[in-house]
Amino acid sequence: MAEQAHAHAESLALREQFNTAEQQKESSTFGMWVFLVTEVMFFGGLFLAYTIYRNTYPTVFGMASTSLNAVIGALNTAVLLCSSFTMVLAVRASQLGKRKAIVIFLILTLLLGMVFLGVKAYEWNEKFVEHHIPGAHFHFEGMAEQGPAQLFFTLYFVMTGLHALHMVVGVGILSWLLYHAARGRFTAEYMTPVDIAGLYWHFVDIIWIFLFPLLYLIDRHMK
Amino acid sequence: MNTAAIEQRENYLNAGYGLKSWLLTKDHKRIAILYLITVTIFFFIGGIFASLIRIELLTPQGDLVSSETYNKLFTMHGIAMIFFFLIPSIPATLGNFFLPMMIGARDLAFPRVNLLSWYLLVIGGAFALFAMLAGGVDTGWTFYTPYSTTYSNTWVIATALGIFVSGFSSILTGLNFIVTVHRMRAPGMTWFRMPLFVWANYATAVIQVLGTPVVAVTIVLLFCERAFHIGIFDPALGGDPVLFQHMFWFYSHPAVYIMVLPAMGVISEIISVFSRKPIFGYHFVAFSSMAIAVIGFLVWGHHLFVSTQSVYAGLVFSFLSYFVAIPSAVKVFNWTATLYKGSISFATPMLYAFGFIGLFTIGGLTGLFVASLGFDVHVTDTYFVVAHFHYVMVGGTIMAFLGGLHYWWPKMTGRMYPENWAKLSAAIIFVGFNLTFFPQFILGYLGMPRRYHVYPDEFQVLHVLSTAGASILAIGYLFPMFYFMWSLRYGEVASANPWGATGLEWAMPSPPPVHNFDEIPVVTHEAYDYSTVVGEGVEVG
Amino acid sequence: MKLPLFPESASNFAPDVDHLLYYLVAVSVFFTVVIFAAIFYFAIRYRRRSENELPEPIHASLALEIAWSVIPFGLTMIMFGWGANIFFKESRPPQNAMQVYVVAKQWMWKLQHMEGQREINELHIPVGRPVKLTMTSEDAIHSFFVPAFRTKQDVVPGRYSTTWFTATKPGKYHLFCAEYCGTKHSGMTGWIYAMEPQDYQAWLSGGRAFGSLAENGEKLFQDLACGNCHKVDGSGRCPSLAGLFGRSVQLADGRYVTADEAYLRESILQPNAKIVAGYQPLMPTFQGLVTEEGVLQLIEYIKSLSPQPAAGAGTTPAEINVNPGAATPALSNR
Amino acid sequence: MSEHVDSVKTYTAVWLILLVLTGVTTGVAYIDLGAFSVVVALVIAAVKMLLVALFFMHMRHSTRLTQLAAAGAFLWLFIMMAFTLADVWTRGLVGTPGR
Repeated sequence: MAEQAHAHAESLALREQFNTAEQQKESSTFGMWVFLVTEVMFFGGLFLAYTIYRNTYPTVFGMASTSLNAVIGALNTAVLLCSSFTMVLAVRASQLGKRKAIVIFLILTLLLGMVFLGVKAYEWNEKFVEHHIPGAHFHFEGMAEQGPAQLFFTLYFVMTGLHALHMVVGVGILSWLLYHAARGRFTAEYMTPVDIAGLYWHFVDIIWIFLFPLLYLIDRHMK
Repeated sequence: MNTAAIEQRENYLNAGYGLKSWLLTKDHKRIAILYLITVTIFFFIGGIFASLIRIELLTPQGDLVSSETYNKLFTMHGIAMIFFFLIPSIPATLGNFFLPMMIGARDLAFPRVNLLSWYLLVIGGAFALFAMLAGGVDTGWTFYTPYSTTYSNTWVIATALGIFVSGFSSILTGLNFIVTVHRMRAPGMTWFRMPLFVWANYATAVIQVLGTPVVAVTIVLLFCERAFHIGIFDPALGGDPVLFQHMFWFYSHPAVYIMVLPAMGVISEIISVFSRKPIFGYHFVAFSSMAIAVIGFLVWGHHLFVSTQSVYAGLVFSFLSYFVAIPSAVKVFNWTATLYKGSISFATPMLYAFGFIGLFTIGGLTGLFVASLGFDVHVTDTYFVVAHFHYVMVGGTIMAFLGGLHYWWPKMTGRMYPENWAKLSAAIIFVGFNLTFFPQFILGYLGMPRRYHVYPDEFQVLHVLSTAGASILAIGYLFPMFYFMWSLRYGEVASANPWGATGLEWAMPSPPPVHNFDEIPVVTHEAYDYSTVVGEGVEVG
Repeated sequence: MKLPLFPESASNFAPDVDHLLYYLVAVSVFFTVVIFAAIFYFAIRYRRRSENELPEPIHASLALEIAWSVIPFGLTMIMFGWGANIFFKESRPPQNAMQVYVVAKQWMWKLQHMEGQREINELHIPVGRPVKLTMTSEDAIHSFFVPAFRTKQDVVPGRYSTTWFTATKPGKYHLFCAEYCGTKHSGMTGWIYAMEPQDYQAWLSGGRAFGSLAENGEKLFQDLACGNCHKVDGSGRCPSLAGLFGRSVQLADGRYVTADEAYLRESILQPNAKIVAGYQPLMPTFQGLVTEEGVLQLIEYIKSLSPQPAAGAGTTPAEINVNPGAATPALSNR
Repeated sequence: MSEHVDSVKTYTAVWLILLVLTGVTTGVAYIDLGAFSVVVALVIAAVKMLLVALFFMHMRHSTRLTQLAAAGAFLWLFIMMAFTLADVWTRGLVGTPGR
């Protein structure tokens, strides 16, 4: 049957349950896409809660959203888009088997990812200072009853929190990838892990593409 | 028979010994056995809770346990049975074992993810078991807020964490099945040559992948609200408790199809093999599995008819709930039509299949009762609904699980189960089941509410009947436990194809070798072409 | 040894639901018998005679498949229509219904009549008169379930929910809590006493009255100094409440909302949710300052400010000609 | 074995469009479009998503199966939202509280 993978580099040999390397790559890619479907439904639940409560308390959500710093949010979005850009260049480099290019772009992607997380941490700390973290000490100016405002910030922290958690996992995957890329494990024949990590990273970016306008930009003109 | 012959030939059981070979296995067959042990343990844990509940309900005043304990009993019965037995049972044991073989693959697409799925179920189960032993949880398996987030002082978070973790086991199994069916079918195994068991598990995998993440995020929100007292579902802080019910049932109704669809797949196999005829209307039965998976996502609102959901949404959900009943009816009619002009053998799996069709028909028809708005207002949250879902879950899924277990036991272990004991236990289970749950329909319409520890004494006679039935049912379930263990050592050695079945899994020896196929087979025949099988010397069990 | 196998039929909805049950049972028994008979007949007629018997494979017949899809679907549509009709009737209480307020709290039912009577776990109602229950909960979700009336409605904290029925047979009927609500969920039960109208009047006048709901509402309205802003002539910084109940109100974002009990309750406890057009969100929240009973009393007071007499407030119910004992009494007020 | 490899030029172009769109969506938010502003924000976000999915995630030349999977995810998201909103938006429409 299919002889062992002919890839000369010490790549992961063809798994015994697959017949051809082509079948293995297609299965891995399709498997990641199905995983991304579950992630869409996972974040979908949060977007549903957001939609319902924004619909029930439009004015409160507007006032709470304007307390967030939209400029920092926009810059952070740009940082994440740049990291997606460098990630896709890393995937392209691995398609062409250029080891040095993969390493450079992976490092850039990692750095941009960490910058994003750093900015996020700064924003959260700002919220902490302003007593906008839901819980006992929550207080939002100019609002008769604190309930709905706290609801917005609960959704804000749960959504950006889960997104940040996915970013941290992404940083972990990219570090593992960087370690193996540096040791030349990925060639033009075997670059599936880079491709899959790219899919995951772009997906996390897409989630932020929706989070940014929905959380930061509600009724911005009301200020 | 030469039991020694079995030992020499290398198969997946004697390919390695010792704990490490089992706990780190990547072989889908061994993982299926691990799942079988895990789900059986949880089945008996859930069963103990069930028997305590039934004994408690013998008397109207509730003398056996206090109300707190009773509330924990029915909650833990629900959680153990649903999340740790019904959802993983058929897909993860029989599905894991036979799906790759049936489509001619050596293993699932991602064997390590398969092992991870089992570990996630065990870890989730450990959390739930810890919560049960530490003091139990009393919110009902539905965790409705604001009771579960604000007023319950029991182990809600530990149990919710257990369900959260075991949910990912279900997601990853679904992912594995979808990729395997799409990418790893043997040459010639087109979609319409696949056995219907594979179709059913594929449809279940689609539900697992699309539904389970939503309950995962609902549990995250439940955890946030309960741990940090922030109001997502808390009305005092502007939240909406009915939104929790929407997000919970968006998963939990399709979850009941996760539980019953694989059972339908098993029944399609058994009916076809034991009447030695292809399933009548193969394409319709296959498409009805997919239809149930898809429409199953449009009907969750029938759990919310009286929960202050709007009248118009109620109309929409009630209307669509009747659409999802049609594919199930089509399946039952096709199974019955398959028997026409067949050569029907009454081996135990076939008895379980007959039991399934009978009880699932009653379960499905009472589903039509509760889908009707005006009627559901009266019977929701009463024993009528308890009887309905037990008819579908116990009368359906568990009968099919036992039928499938008996049907594939020779292939899994190389041993035959004792036929007469098996037939006896099937009969006891059927009688015990009906005596337990049919009186509950009457109780339900009389207005006996669910989850009641104390009840008016005019309901006592029906409760006593139900408890009597439950004790017979419990005995019936113990039989297979013993004779399956007994058969491992003393059972008659099974041939490669004791039932004259047509699947690829019957073309290999029992128990199967580690890599399933030496040569990946090329499939040329339709799914249930018995001309290829009958004719050889086939000893029928 | 009591063994009832069928619940009493004691409300206007009961006969409809029972007839729907008979239809559902008839359809189910028919299909169950057909399938059981087919299985037993085929199983015996075509049992396996010899081991190597190979029956003719029969694959499918489109006509049969369509038949057993469309016909059952038709039958189910009747079930759907019938059930929807009952549900729709249950969702719209008649205008002249007698108003009763229900506050559910962990493990008891508190019921209040318009005339001021307060009852715990018991409700006295006249036969033949529609009764509308406006319910809310102080803690978890409960559910007001009267099996003899075939009605059930969840009682959800944070909002009002409504159920209505007309008792048709005098008697004492079970009241259950049907939504799991904690330790004594099974103890949260009670009784509905359906009485002849004259007996009900006797009970009404006999009971110790605490002053009608509207009077208590007025006292509370003054205690909380609502009048400072909500002046009768509307000159204050807040909208006038005279004639508000039942009127359609325009909100700040242009939407129109009818001022029913739910709107009044929300405006008291969460004023910022719906701000009236032309006014500022100045009103402080009374969440936690006013009990659920207090909110009900305020709403009754605001209702009493409306021009048309709120149904049932103290007026003796019009004489209803109910011929007692008839199986399904002809209700003149339908 | 490497299937179609896009040029750096394409990726750079897509990257710049994404940055521009981020700026646009931020700027547009400051203009009072009333209820229409959420629609504009979502349309821009959807365009950005499609750009990332089609170009960066190679959806353009991936198998029809993966495209079907992605479409399926959004269809189910729509089902969840539509039916829940169907309830939330029609509450009380029948004129009775809680119905």
